[in-house]
Amino acid sequence: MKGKTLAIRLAVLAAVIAVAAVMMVIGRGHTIYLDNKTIEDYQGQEYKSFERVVVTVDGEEAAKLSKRERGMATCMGQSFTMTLEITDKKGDEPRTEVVTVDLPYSVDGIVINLPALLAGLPEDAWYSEFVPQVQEEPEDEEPLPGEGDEFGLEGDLGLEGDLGV
Amino acid sequence: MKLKKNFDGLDFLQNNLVPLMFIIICAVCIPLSGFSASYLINEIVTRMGRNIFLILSLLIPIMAGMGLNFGMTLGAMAGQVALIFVTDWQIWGIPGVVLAMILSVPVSVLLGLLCGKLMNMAKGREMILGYMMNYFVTGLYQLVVLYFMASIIPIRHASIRLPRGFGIRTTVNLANMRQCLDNEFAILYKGVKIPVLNFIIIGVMCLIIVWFRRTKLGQDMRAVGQDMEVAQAAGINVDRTRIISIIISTVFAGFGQIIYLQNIGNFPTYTAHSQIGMFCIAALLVGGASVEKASIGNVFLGVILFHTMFIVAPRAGVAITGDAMIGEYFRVFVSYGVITLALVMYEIKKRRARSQGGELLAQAQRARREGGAQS
Amino acid sequence: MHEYASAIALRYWLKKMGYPRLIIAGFLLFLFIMAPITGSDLPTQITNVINRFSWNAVLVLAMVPMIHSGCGLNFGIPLGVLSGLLGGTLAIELGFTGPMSFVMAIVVSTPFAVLFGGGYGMLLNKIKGGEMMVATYVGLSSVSLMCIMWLLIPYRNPSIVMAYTGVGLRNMFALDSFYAGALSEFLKIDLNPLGINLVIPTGSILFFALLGLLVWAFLHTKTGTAMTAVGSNPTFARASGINVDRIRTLSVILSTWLGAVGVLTYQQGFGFVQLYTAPLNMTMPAVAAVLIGGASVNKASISNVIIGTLLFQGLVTMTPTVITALIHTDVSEVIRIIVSNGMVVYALTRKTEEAA
Amino acid sequence: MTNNGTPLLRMQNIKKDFFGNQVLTDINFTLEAGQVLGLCGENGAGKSTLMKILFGMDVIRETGGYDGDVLLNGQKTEFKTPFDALAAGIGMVHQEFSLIPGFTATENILLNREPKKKNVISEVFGDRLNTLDYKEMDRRSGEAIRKMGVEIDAGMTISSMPVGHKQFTEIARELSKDQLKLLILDEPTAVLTEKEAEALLDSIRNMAAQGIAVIFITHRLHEILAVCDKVVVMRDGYVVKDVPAAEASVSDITRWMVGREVQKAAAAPAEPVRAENRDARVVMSIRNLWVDMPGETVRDVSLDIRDGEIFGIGGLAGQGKLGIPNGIMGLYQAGGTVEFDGKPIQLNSPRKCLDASLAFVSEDRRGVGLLLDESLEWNVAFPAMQIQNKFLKKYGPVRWRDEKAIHAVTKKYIDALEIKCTSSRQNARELSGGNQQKICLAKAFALEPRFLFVSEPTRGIDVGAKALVLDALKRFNRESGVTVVMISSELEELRQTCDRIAIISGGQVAGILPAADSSEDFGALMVSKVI
Repeated sequence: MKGKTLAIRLAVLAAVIAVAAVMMVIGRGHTIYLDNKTIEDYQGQEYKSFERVVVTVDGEEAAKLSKRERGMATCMGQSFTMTLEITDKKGDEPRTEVVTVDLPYSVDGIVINLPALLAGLPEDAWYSEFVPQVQEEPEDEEPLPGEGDEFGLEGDLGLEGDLGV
Repeated sequence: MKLKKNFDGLDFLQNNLVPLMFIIICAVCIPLSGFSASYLINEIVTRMGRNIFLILSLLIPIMAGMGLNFGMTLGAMAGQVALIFVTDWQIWGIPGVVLAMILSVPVSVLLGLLCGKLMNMAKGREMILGYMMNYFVTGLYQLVVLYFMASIIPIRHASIRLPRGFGIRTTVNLANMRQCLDNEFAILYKGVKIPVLNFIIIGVMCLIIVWFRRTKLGQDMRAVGQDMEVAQAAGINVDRTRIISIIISTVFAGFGQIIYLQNIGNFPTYTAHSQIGMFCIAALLVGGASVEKASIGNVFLGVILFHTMFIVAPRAGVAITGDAMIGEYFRVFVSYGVITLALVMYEIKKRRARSQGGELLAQAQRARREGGAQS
Repeated sequence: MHEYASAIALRYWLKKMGYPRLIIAGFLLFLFIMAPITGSDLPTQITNVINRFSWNAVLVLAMVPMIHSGCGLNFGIPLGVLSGLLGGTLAIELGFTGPMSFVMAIVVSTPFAVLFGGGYGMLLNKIKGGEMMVATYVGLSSVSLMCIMWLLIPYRNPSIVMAYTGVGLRNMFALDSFYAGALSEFLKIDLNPLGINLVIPTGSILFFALLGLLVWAFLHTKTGTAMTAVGSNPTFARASGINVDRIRTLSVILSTWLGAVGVLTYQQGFGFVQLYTAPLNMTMPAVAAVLIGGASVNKASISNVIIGTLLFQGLVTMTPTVITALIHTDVSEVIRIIVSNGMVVYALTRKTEEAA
Repeated sequence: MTNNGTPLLRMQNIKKDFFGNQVLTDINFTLEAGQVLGLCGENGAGKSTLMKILFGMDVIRETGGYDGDVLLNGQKTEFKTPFDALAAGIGMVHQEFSLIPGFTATENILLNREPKKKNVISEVFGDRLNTLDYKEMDRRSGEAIRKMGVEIDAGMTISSMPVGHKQFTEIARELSKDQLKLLILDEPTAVLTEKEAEALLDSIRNMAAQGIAVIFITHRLHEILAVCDKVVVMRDGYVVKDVPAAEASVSDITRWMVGREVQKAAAAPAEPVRAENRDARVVMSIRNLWVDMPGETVRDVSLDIRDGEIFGIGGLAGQGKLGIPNGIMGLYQAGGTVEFDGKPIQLNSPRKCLDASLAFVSEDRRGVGLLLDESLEWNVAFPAMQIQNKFLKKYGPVRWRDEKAIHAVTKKYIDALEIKCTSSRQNARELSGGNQQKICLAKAFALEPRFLFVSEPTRGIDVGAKALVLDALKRFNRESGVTVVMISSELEELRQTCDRIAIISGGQVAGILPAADSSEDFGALMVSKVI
């Protein structure tokens, strides 16, 4: 009986950890930046930007990109599916393509070059990591929790002076 | 065979003084505030969705006779720690909420254990101890979040770190899980958004509480709550039962805080928990609960009344006095006042029963003498 | 054998002192030793500690009467603080300036203290045994009620009302032309001309000494003796013909009045008056200080007040400079929160022989 | 019903002392299954200590265990905790109710022994999350109630039940235990109405018929005769009589209970009643006093106490003798009239009594009598200081404590009463029980009262200290002419000290006898009005 209880408990614990792990995978959020830019020289070839791309994710229009524009979409999970409505050249009929991209787990922001992706080039051609600019924070931001600390020593602790929500 | 209770108007008034007062306050303030019905209802429904779970976490310690668990704030802090990690790991949406809940459990259990043990050392002073524990553990929380995080505990993203390199920023942004529960299956009806998933979770929680009352542990808690010595004599491990009740309450408070904060969408890292205990307790008491007795009905009624007052008081204050601050202060005063009143009534009631024995004796003597005279 | 006996004596002493107190005293000693090493000026530090002591000691003293009569830690001290604030603001409103305004502030606050304390005392008599929780919430609700009153009471004096509207008091105002330094400037010893950064606010310390002496003397009178007995064993006191309720109410009034005087003393040192929710911040330092000084939930003496205030304020003033210099991080705020609240939690969990 | 002639329970040479104070000596008796044994004796005869041994209570172990053997079905057993005893089939119904007020009778009957149903969650979190099986609970409690043979409502909450039903609930709880073989009932009828008591006796017979052995402790002797198979009478820690109930009568039992050895009885009244007291004026007259003191309720007491005498008040525990001084001195709510020296005394006001030169030494030394955490000086001088403004120095309106005078008076009493202490500044808590009692006396003496109530002056103190305390009282009475009313559970002590003794029974005066009267007469009074 003891052994059984222990086994059940371990199983439940494992299940909870498994749920947590699954959540970490399916809930991982990524920001995807979509570039409609001409790649000028990939192995000697040029891939022209499209005239116009309409990106739809989960039935919602995420971006409408003209030449040299960048759009943004968010995505949870490890693969990203989007529907593209592409107008290659001015006056062309738009064509629709559905593209699925697998996303690396550890990267928050991903830049995808659409012309390269749609041309079926290898990953290193269309993929790059988005590195946010290091924002110079104003150094004087008050780091301390005590709201009433503006009087130097006088923000005496204790019943936080913060009434109300 | 049940004794029939005569409906006693005065008794009814005394037992329901606080809810009645609040109904009157609300009745006066609602027209003065000038809010539209749909706005008001929408606000109240939203607040019910985010707040009820937290308040439900108070019920179990009351059942175990430990009074209002001012220490629920400990659970709220555990929830916040979990949310900080989840935010740093960039887990979004409902999976993020679920993960935060799972992560909060070990922290909550640890804090609840500490709190429960200390409360067993201070029997009869549980409430003030829980109240003080808030501030004590707030200190520990600040130590961890402000100094250990990103220095000892790894935090990846610079965006939630303080610019100095360690510690967490004063606000944690939950934009990626904002209202993810509220919006799931939400129904919009005449301008009122009903957060269905929230209410389903609350419903499940209520069922759990009802079920819990019928378990052996629930029965033990009720016994311990009514008479510790008798329970001990019957072989119930009183101290352990009390600790378990506090742990359960702390864990649920952690979940509650996560639900609460996902609705708000961001939280002030160092102060988000500080008022939560006061609010939940005030709301529960407004619903007609007392220090030793509270039901699920009290929770619902309390949330509706308390939040109605909270929404309308500032505007009504402006309408009456022309000063917005007065309304703000008034609602704070009322929340504190309600708790004070409930505590005073509880303490007085504990001491009232005594003086009635004497009257009975005098009567019996008189009766005996009269009987003797007649015969 | 000899060693054995001294070991017992040591253990007894340790037990009597209580470990938290020793740790805090040891920590403070460490800070004092480290201060010169980290490059902070010791006399300046000592001046700071003495200064803070002189501001806070009277507030801590306000804990004593209620602990003595068995009402527990006075978490309701905001009530006394509010009386003091009413006294101070009304004295200014009535046009008093300079040290005279300090005297008048005490005079004006006295009836409020008696009134508030009396009501509060009668309430506490109804709820014997549950004082501390109720006291906390009486403090909270009275402060929030007074928040409304500060806006509603028709003050007129332009130096204290809000600048734009002229209605309601400011959050904070300076006391420069009123009672700032009313005590601390009196007989002040300033060693700066000698090249030592040491300033002793003699007047404030004398004032505290006077009040401390008064409380000490009171506890030696017939009524004071009764008060101690009520706190020690209320049933004994009742069997000895003492009106327990009356004595308790008296102790609450006394505590409240001392709280009022205490906050005025604090303000004259600090130089500013803080209103609205500020009174709430007065509670924990006072409660923690008296506990650190060696008081328990039902025993306290004047020496507890002095030792406790010195230790606590020493901790509060020294940690920011010394610890920051040592680890380049300012953890003082957090240490303060943990120490003061931890002390209260510790005091609450200690078993007290309840004589009920 | 017996197994091969072995009795269910055999007590063999049981001995027990509390720190050298012998309370049980050579207890021997046997009990067969299905037998009802009536156990009687005065308070302090050792009944409850014996039952505590049988039931494995912690007190026994903490005070050094006991000698002799308890044999259950011929097996030597020694219970470490009451739970062991319960497991072995011994049930006990205590005098104080051990019930949860907000629970129904069923819930109380099955407290912590509820039948449970497993569920998914309990598999994970442990048995305590099993749900209760309410149907099975109802069935079992119903069965227990049927076994008892008295009808009570199983679904009613305890707090709304009459007292008698609470008692029956307790009994049903013991009966619901399947293994129950021996049931101890400690004064179960004390709180019952006559009708309920009758029902209880029926249910005892009922239980016995089902093979359960019962030990029945009561002061209502006729109940013993009505229901018991045998009677065991205890006195001063000995079993003085062990006879079949059919061979005893109420007057026999009374005699056995209080009867002393011939020489001992002769030595009883130390001094003859002084003649002058017989017609001394009445200094205090009490009329129709009632006092609401929990456990010691006074219902209707009228007494006249003469000037200069030592008046004793005796009776069994719980009959109200302690309520009299506590009520008059204002510590518990009281009513009726009390006149002292021709003037009425205001009740419910300790101050008025003390002002009228009355003083009281309480039976509750630690709770009422002493400031445990203050010095002996404070303890001795405090009431006199507060009431009579003694030991004070006056400076204008200020009345300052006169430490010198306090020290002097304390020293005086420490010497006079031979109080053992390191100094007069020692805390009262650190003294032994006897010395604490002497401090209480000193406190009363320092008031220089004209009338003194002394309640249980020798409770919990050793023999040597007892004599000293009683002597001090007598001396105080003789030398200062103070009227003393002494309340004690120990009849012998009263007879040695007092001139006249009133016996309180059922909250009323059962009779007043001179100290020289025979123990049997006192014994008869003690049980005469027991409720």
